[in-house]
Amino acid sequence: MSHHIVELKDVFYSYPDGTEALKGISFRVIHGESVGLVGTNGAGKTTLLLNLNGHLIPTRGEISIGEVPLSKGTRQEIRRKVGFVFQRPDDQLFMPIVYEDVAFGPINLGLSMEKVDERVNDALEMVGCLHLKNRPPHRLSEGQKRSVAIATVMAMKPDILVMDEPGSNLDPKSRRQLINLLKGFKHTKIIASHDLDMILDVCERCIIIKDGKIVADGSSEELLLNETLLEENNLELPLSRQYLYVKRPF
Amino acid sequence: MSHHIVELKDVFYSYPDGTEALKGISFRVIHGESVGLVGTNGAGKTTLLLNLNGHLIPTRGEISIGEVPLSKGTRQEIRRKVGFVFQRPDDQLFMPIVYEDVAFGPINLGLSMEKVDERVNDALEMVGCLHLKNRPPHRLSEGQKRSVAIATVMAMKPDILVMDEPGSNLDPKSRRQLINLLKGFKHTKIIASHDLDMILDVCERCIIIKDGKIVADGSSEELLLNETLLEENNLELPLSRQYLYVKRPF
Amino acid sequence: MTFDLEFFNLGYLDTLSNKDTLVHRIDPRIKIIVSFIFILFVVSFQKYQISSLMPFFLYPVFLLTAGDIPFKAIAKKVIVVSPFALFIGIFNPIFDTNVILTPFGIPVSGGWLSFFSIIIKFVLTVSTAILLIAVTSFPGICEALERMKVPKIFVIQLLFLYRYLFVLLDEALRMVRAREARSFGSRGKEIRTFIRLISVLLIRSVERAERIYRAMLSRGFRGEIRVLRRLHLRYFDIVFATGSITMFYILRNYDVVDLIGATLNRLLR
Amino acid sequence: MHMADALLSPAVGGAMWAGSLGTIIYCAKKLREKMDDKLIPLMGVLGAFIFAGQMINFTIPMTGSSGHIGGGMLLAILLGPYAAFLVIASVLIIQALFFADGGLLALGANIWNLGIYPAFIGYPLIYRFIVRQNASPQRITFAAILSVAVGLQLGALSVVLETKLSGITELPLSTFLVLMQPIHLAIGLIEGFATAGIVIYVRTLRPDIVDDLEGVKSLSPGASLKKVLVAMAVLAVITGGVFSWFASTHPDGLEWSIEKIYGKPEVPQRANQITENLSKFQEKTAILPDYSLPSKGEEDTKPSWPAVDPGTSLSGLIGGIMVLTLVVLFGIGIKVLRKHKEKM
Ligand SMILES: Nc1ncnc2c1ncn2[C@@H]1O[C@H](COP(=O)(O)OP(=O)(O)OP(=O)(O)O)[C@@H](O)[C@H]1O
Ligand SMILES: Nc1ncnc2c1ncn2[C@@H]1O[C@H](COP(=O)(O)OP(=O)(O)OP(=O)(O)O)[C@@H](O)[C@H]1O
Ligand SMILES: [Mg+2]
Ligand SMILES: [Mg+2]
Repeated sequence: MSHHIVELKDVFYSYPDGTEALKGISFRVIHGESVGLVGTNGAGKTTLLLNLNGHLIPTRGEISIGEVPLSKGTRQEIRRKVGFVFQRPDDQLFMPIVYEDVAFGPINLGLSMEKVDERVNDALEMVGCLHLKNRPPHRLSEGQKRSVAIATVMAMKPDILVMDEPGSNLDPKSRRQLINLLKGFKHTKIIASHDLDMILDVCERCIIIKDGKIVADGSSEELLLNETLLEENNLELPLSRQYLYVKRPF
Repeated sequence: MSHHIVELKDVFYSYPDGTEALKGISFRVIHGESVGLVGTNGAGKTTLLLNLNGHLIPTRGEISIGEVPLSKGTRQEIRRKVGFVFQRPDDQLFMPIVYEDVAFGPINLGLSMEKVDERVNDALEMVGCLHLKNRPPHRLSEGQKRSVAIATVMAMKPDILVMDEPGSNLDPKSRRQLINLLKGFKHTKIIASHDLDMILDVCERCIIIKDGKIVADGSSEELLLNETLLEENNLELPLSRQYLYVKRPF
Repeated sequence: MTFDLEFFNLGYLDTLSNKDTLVHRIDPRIKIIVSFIFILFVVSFQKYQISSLMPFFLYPVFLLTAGDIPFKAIAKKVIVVSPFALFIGIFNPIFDTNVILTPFGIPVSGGWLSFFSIIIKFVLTVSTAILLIAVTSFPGICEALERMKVPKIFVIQLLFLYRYLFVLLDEALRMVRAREARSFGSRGKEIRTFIRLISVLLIRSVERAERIYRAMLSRGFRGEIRVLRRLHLRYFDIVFATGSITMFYILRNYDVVDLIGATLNRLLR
Repeated sequence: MHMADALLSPAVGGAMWAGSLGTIIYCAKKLREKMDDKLIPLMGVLGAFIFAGQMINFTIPMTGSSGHIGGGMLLAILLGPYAAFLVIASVLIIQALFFADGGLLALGANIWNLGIYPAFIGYPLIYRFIVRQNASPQRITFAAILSVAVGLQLGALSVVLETKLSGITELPLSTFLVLMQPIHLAIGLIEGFATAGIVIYVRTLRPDIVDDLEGVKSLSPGASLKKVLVAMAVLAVITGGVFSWFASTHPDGLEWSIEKIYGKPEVPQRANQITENLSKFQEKTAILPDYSLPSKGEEDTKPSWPAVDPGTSLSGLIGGIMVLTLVVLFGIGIKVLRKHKEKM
């Protein structure tokens, strides 16, 4: 299905204050691929994701999602295809009741009320939060909020899932659940995270960004276990692989 | 130095809306010990720390810091001894300039201006942020904010350091720096975190909380590597130890 | 999206204000007072006066160039906020059609004169206000206010406002983006949704204030915040102040422009 | 609705500044007397919230355009009059500096127009009066819409009066009013509705917030409030008067200087009698001479006005261009100097 291809050609982005956050990014993600984006604080990950969804428009270069080039005119349409899970679930859940929040997107898609109801129930079921349907989001624990945030996006049946730091602030168990959920999602995924272990678990492919440029693009197993490469980019081995190298065997 | 002992005797705390967050917590931390607090989202870690510093007053039970029992009357005094690093540095850095922020505490301690200046410089030096002295906090990166937040507390020369989730949102390199900083601090430390690897690295002792009660209290190495115990409390092995068990050796 | 831009601009001016140049180093009190007096002088000109206003561009140009501020940034801001003055001013040519001048045989009505006078005053005063903040850090301005006997409570909450401005703008920006990601066109932007978003933001703000208060308490706060005093009047500050005010005075009271013009005129003949 | 410096005369701008500054000092004093310490960070954060809230917009029904909240009344409801007034003033200061909304001189007027009415009229006299005994959603809605609308009407009226008094615009008073008042009525209704919605909604989510703050607010209605209002009115009148007096008693520097240079009197409109009286009153000051006359005098002046010396005006034009060129050169000179210095 060629229409789920994400393609970036030499994308530059400068914030209005002059900060050059992206300096020529090009890559191509085909249908069903899962890609991890890693890099230090300020590398440009969030900026890149915001460009993908048309929240920011590249100052130079081209982005196309499917066969549609991204522009101010097409971004509404593209947002229907791209489901964006933001870094903090609190920003994403702005309605008073979980149900309403999940229904927000489908309603705006213009679906009938029965369809909306079906979508909401399916999405909440998928993340295991159907029982939270009538709760207000600010009474949920961080992990629950995260799951509901994912449901709000799933309810729109996106072709492409884009997530910014999905694992932060989760306790170990919730993090594990998230990983399993992500592994279960079969469409294209692009995930930015500092949690290299999660990337290693969920994404076959990994892109390392530094200072707004791509410095490496390849299989996660290869890149994330390449100590010199990681060192150069101010990263570290995924924790689950550190022990073997750094300390005496247990 | 017995006056740095932290002692909790059967502490209960209920939020005004009736949520019972702490249900009988007792432990004793002696001088120089470093204690990790772990538990799932909503277990009661933050509530416990807020009680330690007198921001919340136990509904039942007793807390004493040094020989002083904590009460509305004594909490001002106790706050001088207990340095509290909050979960979000943005809440902690409230003055417009880093220098002023770090100086805030010492000034309130009633120190002379030279003394204040000395304290500020020492504290910023300690966290490696002296060069940020005249910057406004909103222009710092998350990692830098975190370090400065620690400096604001260090400048008060606390006898006891209490931290709530100090590692969240840091990139791997910044997280490593934080760990080294904490290892360097020789007084009593109490640290709540989901980052079990960090706890394992920094704290000799670990307390597991579940539903407002202590379910385990012992050496970190023992508790955090006890898979059944962790499983029961919705936790997981620290990532750096998982690989050995979960996957084939590399 | 325009609000995104305002937000970025705010950050940009803030960045500029943290530079270190001759003008940035002038005592904020002096800059506030001189700028204020400057504006008083500018608006004191009669409504048909245009040419005598020209020398007053010296002051903003000085702040701009000596403060190393990009011209484009200031020009853009001035243009962005001009509609209201334009709106009021544009009625003058309509209601005041008396021909006052006929330079080179072109009749010019009083309305047009006063319209341009408004526009020039507008450019002068607005650019000075922006330049003031571009060459003075906001905490500097606050300290100046405090030293000028503005009540401390007011100054301190102003500092808090400034500190959390960036934090909350960022939070709101992220909420807006989240809403945009799930609403298409004007759907999802009804007042009903708006009220919910704002309320959530409000609650979070109040909760944040509670956390800040806790942080203050744990650092020994007991109702008294001391603002550090770093300002010292220097020799140059005094020179700058007396120099500029004297210049304004001369420019206001002696029509230098006319003098130059008349002299040139005579020479040309 | 922000006033701009360019539309104000020094006297009006100064009087509004005096009034606003006086109120700031008064409010600060009131707060110092009985204030919860918690209020300090809360005021700052809520000020920032107003900005942040303005980034969130909504579609105005039937028009298709989008609007955002102003927030003055919301602050008054949350913080009470004194703290709210200070926060509104702070928000306007930041707007004047960072967004160049208005300007420094007009800031006084803006604080007055946007701060006084919600804080000291809309909230205590209207909102609280209606909501006090019974905070039902209907009452809150009614009270919020009414108080916001009244506040904005008064604000808009003040803008009109200040501009007219400054005498910069030729716009007849009636036209100006027709332009300003209805549009602000529409804005007021929408803003009032949104404000009510927020208050009601926050009460359902966190009832403690609105009610808690009720205790933090310090307002003793009745006598003290009346005092405030009277004091403010008196203050405004006095400062206006002082300015005018100051303006009328100083010797006239401009005329003296021009006579000296050209050897001829400059101001031709002297011929007109009405103007003459006004001139005496307004024009003569060494510091700020010749500021604009009130519009009433202006209209009568017109016939005699065109007597500006055409030679002078041509010189003015040439001189103006010349001076502008010099200013630009001056700027470029400093720039070059800077660059040069940096290299060294
Ligand atoms: N609103 C903004 N205005 C100006 N510059 C910005 C803005 N947001 C980000 N930047 C800058 O753009 C660069 C990239 O930032 P970005 O947020 O994309 O980094 P990131 O990789 O997501 O970092 P993190 O891991 O901390 O989330 C940084 O240098 C940052 O300072
Ligand atoms: N302000 C509050 N009012 C009522 N209940 C609260 C409040 N804050 C926390 N709680 C409840 O108290 C319990 C303990 O919360 P606490 O914040 O201490 O958990 P935690 O261990 O810090 O969790 P996390 O890992 O998510 O930070 C939870 O059930 C929570 O819902
Ligand atoms: Mg990011
Ligand atoms: Mg917590």
